Amino acid sequence: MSLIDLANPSRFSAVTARVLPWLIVATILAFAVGGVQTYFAPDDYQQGATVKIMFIHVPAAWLGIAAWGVMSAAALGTLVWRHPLADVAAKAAAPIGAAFTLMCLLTGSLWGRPMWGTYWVWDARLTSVLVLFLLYLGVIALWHTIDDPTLAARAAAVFTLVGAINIPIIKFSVEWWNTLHQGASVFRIGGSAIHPSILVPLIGMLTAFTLLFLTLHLAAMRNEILRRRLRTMLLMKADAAARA
Amino acid sequence: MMQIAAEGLACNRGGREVFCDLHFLVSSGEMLAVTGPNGAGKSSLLRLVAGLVRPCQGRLSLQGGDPELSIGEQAHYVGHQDALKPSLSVQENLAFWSAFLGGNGEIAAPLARVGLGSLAHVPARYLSAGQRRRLSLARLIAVERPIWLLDEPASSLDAAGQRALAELMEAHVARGGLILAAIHGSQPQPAKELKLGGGPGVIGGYMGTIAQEYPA
Amino acid sequence: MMQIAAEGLACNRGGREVFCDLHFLVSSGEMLAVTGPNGAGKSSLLRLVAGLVRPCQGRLSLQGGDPELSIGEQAHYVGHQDALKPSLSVQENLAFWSAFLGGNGEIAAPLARVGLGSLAHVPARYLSAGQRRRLSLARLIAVERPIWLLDEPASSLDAAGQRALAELMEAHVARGGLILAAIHGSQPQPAKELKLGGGPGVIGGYMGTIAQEYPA
Amino acid sequence: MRPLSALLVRDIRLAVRVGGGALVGVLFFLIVVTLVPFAIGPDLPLLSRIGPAVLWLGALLATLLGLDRLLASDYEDGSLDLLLTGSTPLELAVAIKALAHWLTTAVPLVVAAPLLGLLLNVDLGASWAVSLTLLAGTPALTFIGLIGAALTVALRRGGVLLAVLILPLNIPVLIFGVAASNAATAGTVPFGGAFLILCALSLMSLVVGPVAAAIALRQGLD
Amino acid sequence: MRPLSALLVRDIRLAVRVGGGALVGVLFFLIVVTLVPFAIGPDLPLLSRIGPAVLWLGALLATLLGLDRLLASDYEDGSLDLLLTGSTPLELAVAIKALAHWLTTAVPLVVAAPLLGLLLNVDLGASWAVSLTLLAGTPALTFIGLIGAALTVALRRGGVLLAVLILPLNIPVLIFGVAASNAATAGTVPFGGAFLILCALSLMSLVVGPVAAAIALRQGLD
Ligand code: HEM
Ligand SMILES: Nc1ncnc2c1ncn2[C@@H]1O[C@H](COP(=O)(O)OP(=O)(O)OP(=O)(O)O)[C@@H](O)[C@H]1O
Ligand SMILES: Nc1ncnc2c1ncn2[C@@H]1O[C@H](COP(=O)(O)OP(=O)(O)OP(=O)(O)O)[C@@H](O)[C@H]1O
Ligand SMILES: [Mg+2]
Ligand SMILES: [Mg+2]
Repeated sequence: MSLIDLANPSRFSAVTARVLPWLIVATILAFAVGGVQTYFAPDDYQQGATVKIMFIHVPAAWLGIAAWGVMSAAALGTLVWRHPLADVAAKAAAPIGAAFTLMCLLTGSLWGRPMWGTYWVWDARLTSVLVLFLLYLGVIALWHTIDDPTLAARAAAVFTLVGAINIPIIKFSVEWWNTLHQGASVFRIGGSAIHPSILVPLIGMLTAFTLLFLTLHLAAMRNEILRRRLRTMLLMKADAAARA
Repeated sequence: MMQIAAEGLACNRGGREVFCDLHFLVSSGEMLAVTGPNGAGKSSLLRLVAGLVRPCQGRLSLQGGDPELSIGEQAHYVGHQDALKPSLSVQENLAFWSAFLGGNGEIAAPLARVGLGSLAHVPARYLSAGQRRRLSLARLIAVERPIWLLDEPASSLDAAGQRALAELMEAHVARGGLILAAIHGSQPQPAKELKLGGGPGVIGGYMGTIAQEYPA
Repeated sequence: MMQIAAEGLACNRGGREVFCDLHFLVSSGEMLAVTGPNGAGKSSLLRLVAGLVRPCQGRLSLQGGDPELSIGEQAHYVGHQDALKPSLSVQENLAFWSAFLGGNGEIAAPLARVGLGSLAHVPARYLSAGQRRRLSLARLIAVERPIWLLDEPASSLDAAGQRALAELMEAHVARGGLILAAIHGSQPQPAKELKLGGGPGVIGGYMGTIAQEYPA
Repeated sequence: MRPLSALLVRDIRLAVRVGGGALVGVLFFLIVVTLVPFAIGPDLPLLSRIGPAVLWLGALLATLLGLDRLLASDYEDGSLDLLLTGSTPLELAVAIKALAHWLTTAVPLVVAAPLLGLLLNVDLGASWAVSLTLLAGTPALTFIGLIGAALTVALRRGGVLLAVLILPLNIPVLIFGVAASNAATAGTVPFGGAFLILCALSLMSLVVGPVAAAIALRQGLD
Repeated sequence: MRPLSALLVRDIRLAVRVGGGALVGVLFFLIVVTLVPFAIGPDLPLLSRIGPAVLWLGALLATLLGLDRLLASDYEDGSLDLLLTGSTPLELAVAIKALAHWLTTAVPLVVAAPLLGLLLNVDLGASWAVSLTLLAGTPALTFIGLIGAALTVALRRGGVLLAVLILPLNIPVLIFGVAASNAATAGTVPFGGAFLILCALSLMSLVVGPVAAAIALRQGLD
């Protein structure tokens, strides 16, 4: 079967119903592996055990950003093809992305205490992530204050695309300004600059978090589809009552 | 038995005189149809009676009725704007005005009467022009007040709606109510008529004179 | 020679269906009177033709006329709301719309035509309901456009105003113009009629069938 | 009583439906608080010093934002005419509307203030005092604003002009509000005095605001 | 051309008649500038340090105040329908409206900034630079705000929700605006870099704003 068939909501829920259990299993396994790797990862000679925060912090940050990317793609789907599934995808992604971003903020500031001697500094990277978090909250607020779902979807889509401008700012803030926060060392042109003993578990956790995101997102999308079915059924019942 | 008497009323708006030296007398069980060309001062007169515009001359007096309430407080004013909040549902809109204007919380019946029963839970934003008008007319039913001040109440109502409105007004007059209505063209029922825009107007046999504006 | 053809038009608003499977054909020199009870979908239809509401099914096509302009861009839309700014004077209001909609800066004549010549310098805030309506109708004269979409144009006009409006519409049709007008009760002139609110409507002999909605 | 409660419920409902509820309100203040550090630069001691001031400016801003619609929307859709034909005195009606505005704009701030204080690293104990001063002082902002709202209707003006009319009257409130807060945070000046004056200002505006607004509206009648 | 100039003139005229012209605008900023010393206490070195920030916050505030009416008023009185039946593309029309809003809110500030700077004892030379940054940066504030204005119309929402959507997007503008100003006043960081980014932001929002706003409006059509 092709992606086109997947685009049909009922078909989509049918397929996801079959895929989800496997995804869940895969996620658990990945976390097990990543966890073990993290446990055996060597402590940093100056950061000590706190370096292990990184194995949550970086994936969280990465997914916080990636979720907005997913929403932006979905936004295009909403505006250009007016596809209901795109609306659902966008709506489902927002809270998850917000959660990951918050996790990034929290772990980051926890890490900042030993490293920088403070929980929070108004440095470019940190602030741009905070802005991302605020944007997430804004989108969620949009979704929840508008009762008509299609209207909400389109408005949120416009807003998401505009907000996407923030993503490169986050990514390159470390290059553009001399921030306290350290620059990219994992993903960067000319290969990674981290010792494998750190890099391997980091990759492990990245995959685990990504799988987790996939699982949560698909599940949330299924719920949203069901919720909409319910709403339309109620509307139709109301109209029937009005006609009679 | 109520009576609204106007003696030598004059009204200025935006610095220009709208009408002057207006005399009329309406008593309960009567309907006074205020007619005249656009800009003659119909709405101004109604707003003046409702206490929303100050007369610059003359006096407006109410015999009978509740002495410590003003005319406006005993009257329904249905103007060109229907005081509806788009984001509130039809029912919420009516319920609020009923509560504020001192009606008995009965909502369903008035809504059904104006034919909006099935739209009770729709936001007022979604209403069509006629439906909005019907909703603002529902106030007349939801809250019992002796004096009705209606400014082109039939505008954007369909034939059925206009008939229903006419019945409503007849019933009110029959119940001993008192109506001042600004209307264009044919009035819904035989009534005293006050033609504006034709110089000083006198109506209702006040001061013993029957004006030539009296309906032939 | 222009023609607006609707094939199987359907319209949803706020999630509920207003009308569906609507067919009609209007060509220049004709006026289509859209009638029906309150909430039947008259305004919705006009807004749909003007391009202010999206049809959820069916297609609306324009033969003749300027190919690279949409229907809305060749049409005058006069809706329930008269797009007037209270703080601008009558003349400023009309002048702006004339300039924006691409008229020849002629203002005085249209104002005189609708009987507002004497009020040219009054802020629109001060206008009475009928005067406001007259001012928004003045757009029809100030800017030359082939298609007129009029939503209850006669509302709150006095007798004289209604007559003037009828003449205006007749003249436009005679000039080869094309009018869709939502009206209640009697139409100002013999015209095709499209009754809404009675199930799927077909009018104008499109697809060879004359519907029972055709005026007897 | 019933008319007033109905009006209160309706206005709160409108505010929530249009503005999006208390959570959005809190979100707004969160943003304001994050904005300031950009503006004045990341300097923690300074931040903690002007923290209360920032919260107060936020309150002022939030009050201003909704203000020009507070009565204007009712005027434009004809609700005001009917409010006048009701048997409730206009003074009370506008007071209730102002109350609704206060409940939907200021209260979220009062509740969130301690949390926001942390971001401006005002320590928790002091934050409580700050939110107390906000609770005592914000009514003054709203009810003085009410006068401006009435003027916008009476004069058919709005936008910045309204702010220009209101802000000077708000200055004393701001002074004493911030003074009281600073007294609580820094503990230099005695807290009690400024706080009492703040309460006095609120009580006064609770009376003056509605009366003045009602007069302005009646004058604007036509 | 003629339609656009007509629209521009009309919107400016409306802003002046309703909001009360450039002088009121300047007066507004004057008040904002005088408010701050009250809020943070009279501390001259501090004032001069945060002077530019205050001006920028003032600009942000002024932009926000008129914003929710920018398109909403046209929507409510039906003007928006006619704007759509005009032959000018919607993107251009809304851009012109935003331009009018900018001319009537931001420009008075730009002109008055040097004068206001004196009150915040920013020395004159630096003040010029500050007003230059305002000139370069405020368009971004307005045109990002335009998106919010369109969303409020499309969603029939307003008030604080609008601010919540706009402000996060305005943060970068504010950062660079203040950074550039500080560079000019303190002369620590190079002025050029931040200023260029500021111009870039303005140019970007000049494109993104109207397009996004037009999309939002079209989506909100019914
Ligand atoms: C609240 C404070 C913090 C926030 C919001 C934050 C945010 C981020 C973000 C957005 C990334 C980028 C992930 C990506 O490029 O996809 C990141 C990566 C990273 N952060 Fe943080 N961070 C914070 C604090 C810290 C602290 C205190 C440290 C330790 C010194 C730290 C170390 C790192 C490292 C090592 C990376 C990986 C960089 C790379 O290899 O690309 N972060 N953080
Ligand atoms: N903006 C809107 N959103 C959702 N539904 C709407 C909207 N406007 C109108 N409707 C609904 O669509 C239906 C048709 O409305 P419309 O205004 O077209 O009726 P109409 O024929 O013009 O009635 P009237 O004679 O009262 O003007 C009504 O039932 C109304 O509830
Ligand atoms: N708010 C106002 N301020 C100043 N002048 C006004 C105001 N409203 C109306 N006018 C003027 O007063 C005159 C009468 O207005 P009014 O609305 O009473 O007329 P009307 O008889 O209701 O007309 P219509 O039949 O069009 O409703 C008009 O010439 C109008 O220009
Ligand atoms: Mg009238
Ligand atoms: Mg209609």
